[in-house]
Amino acid sequence: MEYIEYLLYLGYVLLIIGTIGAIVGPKSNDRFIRLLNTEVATFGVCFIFLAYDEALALMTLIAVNAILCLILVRAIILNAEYEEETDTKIK
Amino acid sequence: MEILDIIKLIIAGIICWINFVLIDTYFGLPEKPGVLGAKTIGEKIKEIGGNLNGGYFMGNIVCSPDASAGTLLASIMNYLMGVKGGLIAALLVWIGNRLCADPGYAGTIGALTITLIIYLLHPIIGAKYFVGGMILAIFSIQGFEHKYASILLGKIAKKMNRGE
Amino acid sequence: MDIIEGVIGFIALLMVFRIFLTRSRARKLLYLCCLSFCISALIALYVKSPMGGIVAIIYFISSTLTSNAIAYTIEQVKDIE
Amino acid sequence: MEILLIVSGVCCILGGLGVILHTNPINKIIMLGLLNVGLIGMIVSSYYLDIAIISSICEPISTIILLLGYMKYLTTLKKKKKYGRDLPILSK
Repeated sequence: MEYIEYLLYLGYVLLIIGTIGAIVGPKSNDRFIRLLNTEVATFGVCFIFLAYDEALALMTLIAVNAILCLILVRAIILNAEYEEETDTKIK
Repeated sequence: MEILDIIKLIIAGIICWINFVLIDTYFGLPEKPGVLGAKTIGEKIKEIGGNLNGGYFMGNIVCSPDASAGTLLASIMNYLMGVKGGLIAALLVWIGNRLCADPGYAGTIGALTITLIIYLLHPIIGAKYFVGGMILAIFSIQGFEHKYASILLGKIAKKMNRGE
Repeated sequence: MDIIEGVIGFIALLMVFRIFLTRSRARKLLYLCCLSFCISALIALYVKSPMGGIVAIIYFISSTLTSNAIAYTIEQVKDIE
Repeated sequence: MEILLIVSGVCCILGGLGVILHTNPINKIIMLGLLNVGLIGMIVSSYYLDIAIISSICEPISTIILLLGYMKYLTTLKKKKKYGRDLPILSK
């Protein structure tokens, strides 16, 4: 098998595994676990960028992904605190 | 021809093993956990039936680049650039040690020692064999069997008056 | 195939399977450290130029930083769980 | 085929399956590190050395953010459960 085909099929496999795992994975009711499952699909996109020789897009995606993690984790924590406040207020 | 390569690889592995275990033990890695993460690895090793001081040794290797990392990186740079590559590797290992909140004596001295050994031995054993030999040495400690490796490291630490 | 690359590749494959199959969290970190040594040596043997050595050094130091953070978190979380 | 390609491919497949199948978040983060090893190996084997340096510097930043977020999240969950148990006793 050629090098490019090997890389491309690997990217497709990771993309499909990540997407299915984020929907019906084990214990995916928890929001943090669902965020971690979504990371696998991001790596699949990285491999497809690498197979098509898009060097600048690959570098931008890797750098932006670290910032995106910060925003999503912050949103999950704020949501958990907000639900706690509303629960106590209803009681 | 194949037999000669394997013999050279095993001899290089034994030299690397003696180098980094002696330097790490002399600078007091088995005595106490340097960072907080090494403590939990040592207690886990003791839980499966190993020695506590050997567990601290293995935890300190994982959590900061010590003489084992210095030996591997200096032999890589010696293979690629010659003798002056070893000095560059020693500088970069020192920077990495300071990032992980360690004093950083062990890594630097390990890198300088393996540079000297490769310079003395390079007509007989090339620098390429030391890269493979270091992998064999680290496999015998971290990857093969944790219980007996920690007992062996504990005996060496007790003989050199470090620990217990 | 060179014999040194063959030995290093065999050890790396063995380590990957042992990481996947081990249950304990602390012992996974020990196997991950050994795998990081193997990959760093394979990078330097594949790219035969001084730039490959720089890549190997930077990769190894950042991998060590990751292991340090994970081990610290295991120690902190053990009380809460 | 080259030996680096085979090792990186096995790392990617087993890492991707491991992230999905484990259920403890710290185990998932260790497996994410294994997946990142495969990515760096693939980038190096196609000779993009500068992107390999950027990728290996950005890996610990992402991991540290996820670990700190997990500690804060776990503390919030446990505090909520304890607080909810204490409240009826206080109201009586």
